[in-house]
Amino acid sequence: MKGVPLDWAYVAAFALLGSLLAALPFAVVWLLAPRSSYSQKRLTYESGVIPFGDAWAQFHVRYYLYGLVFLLFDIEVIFIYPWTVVLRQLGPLAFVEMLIFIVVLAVGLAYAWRKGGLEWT
Amino acid sequence: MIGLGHYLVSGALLFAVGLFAVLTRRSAVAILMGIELMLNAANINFVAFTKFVSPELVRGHIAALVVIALAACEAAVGLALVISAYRHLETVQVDEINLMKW
Amino acid sequence: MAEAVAFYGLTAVALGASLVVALSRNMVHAAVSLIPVLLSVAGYYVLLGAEFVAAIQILIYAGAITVLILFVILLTEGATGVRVRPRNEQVSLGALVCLFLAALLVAVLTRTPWPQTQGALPEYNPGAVGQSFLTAYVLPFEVTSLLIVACLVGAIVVARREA
Amino acid sequence: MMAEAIRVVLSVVIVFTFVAVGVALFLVLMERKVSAWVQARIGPRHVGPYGTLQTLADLLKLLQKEHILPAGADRLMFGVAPVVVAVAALMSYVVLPWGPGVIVRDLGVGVLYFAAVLSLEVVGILTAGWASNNKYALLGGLRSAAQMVSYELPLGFSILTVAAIAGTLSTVRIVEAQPYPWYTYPSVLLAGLVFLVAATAESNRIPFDLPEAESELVAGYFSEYSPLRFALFQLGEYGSLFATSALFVTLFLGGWRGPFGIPFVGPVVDGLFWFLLKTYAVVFFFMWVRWTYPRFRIDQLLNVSWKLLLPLSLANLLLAGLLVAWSG
Repeated sequence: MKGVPLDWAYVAAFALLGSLLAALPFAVVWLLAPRSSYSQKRLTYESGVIPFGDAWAQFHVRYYLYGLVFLLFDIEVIFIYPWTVVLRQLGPLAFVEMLIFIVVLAVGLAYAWRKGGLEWT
Repeated sequence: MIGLGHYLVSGALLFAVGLFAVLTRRSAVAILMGIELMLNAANINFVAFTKFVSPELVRGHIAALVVIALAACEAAVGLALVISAYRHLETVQVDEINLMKW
Repeated sequence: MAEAVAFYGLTAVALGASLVVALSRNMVHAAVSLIPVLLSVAGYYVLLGAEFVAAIQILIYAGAITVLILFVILLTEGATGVRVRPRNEQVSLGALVCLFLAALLVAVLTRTPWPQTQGALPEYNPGAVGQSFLTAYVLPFEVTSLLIVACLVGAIVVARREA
Repeated sequence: MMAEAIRVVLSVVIVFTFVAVGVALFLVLMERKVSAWVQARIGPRHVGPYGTLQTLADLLKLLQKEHILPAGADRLMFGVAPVVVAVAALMSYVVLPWGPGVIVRDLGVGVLYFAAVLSLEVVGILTAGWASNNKYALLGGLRSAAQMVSYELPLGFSILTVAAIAGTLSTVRIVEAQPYPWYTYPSVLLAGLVFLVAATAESNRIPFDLPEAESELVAGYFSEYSPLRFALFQLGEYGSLFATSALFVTLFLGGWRGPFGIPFVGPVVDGLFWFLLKTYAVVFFFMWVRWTYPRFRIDQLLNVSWKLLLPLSLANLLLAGLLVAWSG
């Protein structure tokens, strides 16, 4: 194993061993901490009032609109990251291509702005 | 030694699971998730073919990246439709959204 | 050896988690299980030398699309904890179709003699991808921007509360 | 093979130990000292000399406390979410260049990897908020997610601006491309400013700390989290604060290079010294801001990102591209 897979073996190790190390102290808690559970204790915190209804309520659509605009602008970076690497080699041609790309997207941003997709109402 | 065949089989199995989700799930969001699984399965094949069949021009990588972009667009519009349907019909279960049926 | 271990490990995670996506009764569980699937597919890309695609897979799929899916689940009835029937009445038929398709695909894919070559991937992955996008594949690249704008407009029109 | 495996394990253990001691424990203490300094108080002073062992004592206390699973919570998700947040923060340390040749792994897609891993934290936070079965927590989680995704874009574009000027994604080579002709590009300065603002928001700190605004939402997405899981969130939060500060140093402040070499210690220690010095200075800046400014309202906060920083950083990226494409 070498090259790219080896590089990412480190990443995988960080993910797996990291989770293990992060979970390890739980063993200490399991050994040391007291355990007693009764329904009053497990009540969720609602400023001292007994919780009413379900916490899993529905939320406003504006969260979705921000997520949506984010996702669509996040797609751009697929193309911009490789562009940054070859920009110096390819010169003005690459710049003009990216200019067109971003101007088109700016139209989209302007539309979202005009239509109030970016308003917290 | 892991070869092309391994990746293709794995992709095919993932595709089948995604298809199963699309065919049997009632919730529209879950169906979208099934579609994402299928798109991922296709992407595995693109990238695997790039490595084993024509590596020089990374054509498969380009295809996979465009597919990821399309998947994101699809998810955005699909989920917008789900939200709109939920607002009007108060359900996201596709077999209950049958206004056009009767 | 290490490659085989990595491959089978990733396959186990990908298929296991994708079954949770397809079967779980709880929508949030299904959406969160999508993440291990996507990350293992990124792992495949790494094994296949497609470092850039793997990173994009994590950034866009695992970090953005999943968040949007979770948002929608929380915005609609998935969040209310209402227990609904998760599957329709086509389960057995669907399972049959999928098994058949899987068997067919596996048979076809493993028996076809693919024209394998001994060529090597370009040294630096993002560079090669950038070269292709800006020269040979400039049309898909530019058209994608139009597609994104179209999606943005469409999705905002659909999702916004009508005035 | 064997040597490589040992190196892998060692690097994980070393980085994790550093994150636990040099980042989480130390930064919590530093935060309390800085806040005391800003508010003309003394801060912790009883445990250890000048209170330096205070956070260690806190940690020992947390280890003996009971875990409480809130009623109606989702057991699995509730347990997994804090681990995801902490590990995502930890994973970003793979590409940080501590000194010349001192890096866990110089990935070819370095800064892209950093952005990708950072974006995973959002999922953990959202899940934590949902799994708690608490209204404050869910609202905090949603707000946090909306805020983090909003600021991810300006952050990403300022990283891209630097990458375009350096012509590479590798963090090591970005450091090597500095300082000249680095600062002759006006885009670098602007990108740095955008990065600072976006990084503050990305780590959910005042003036962008709405997700855990105590006066409105108790403690946001970790309202229901008791001892050790709470500690893991703290680890994740301070871990990513340090990592973003270190990335800022890497991208804009010359990384491990210092204004002058330290005699007799060799390049590695010299590099480590300057890198840590600069990074802790940036961390101090974030803390200083936190204890000086009031909090934004959420609409103001999102407007700053979408209507100011995003167009600005896009234009800045194009400016950088123009300069690079024509001047070479």
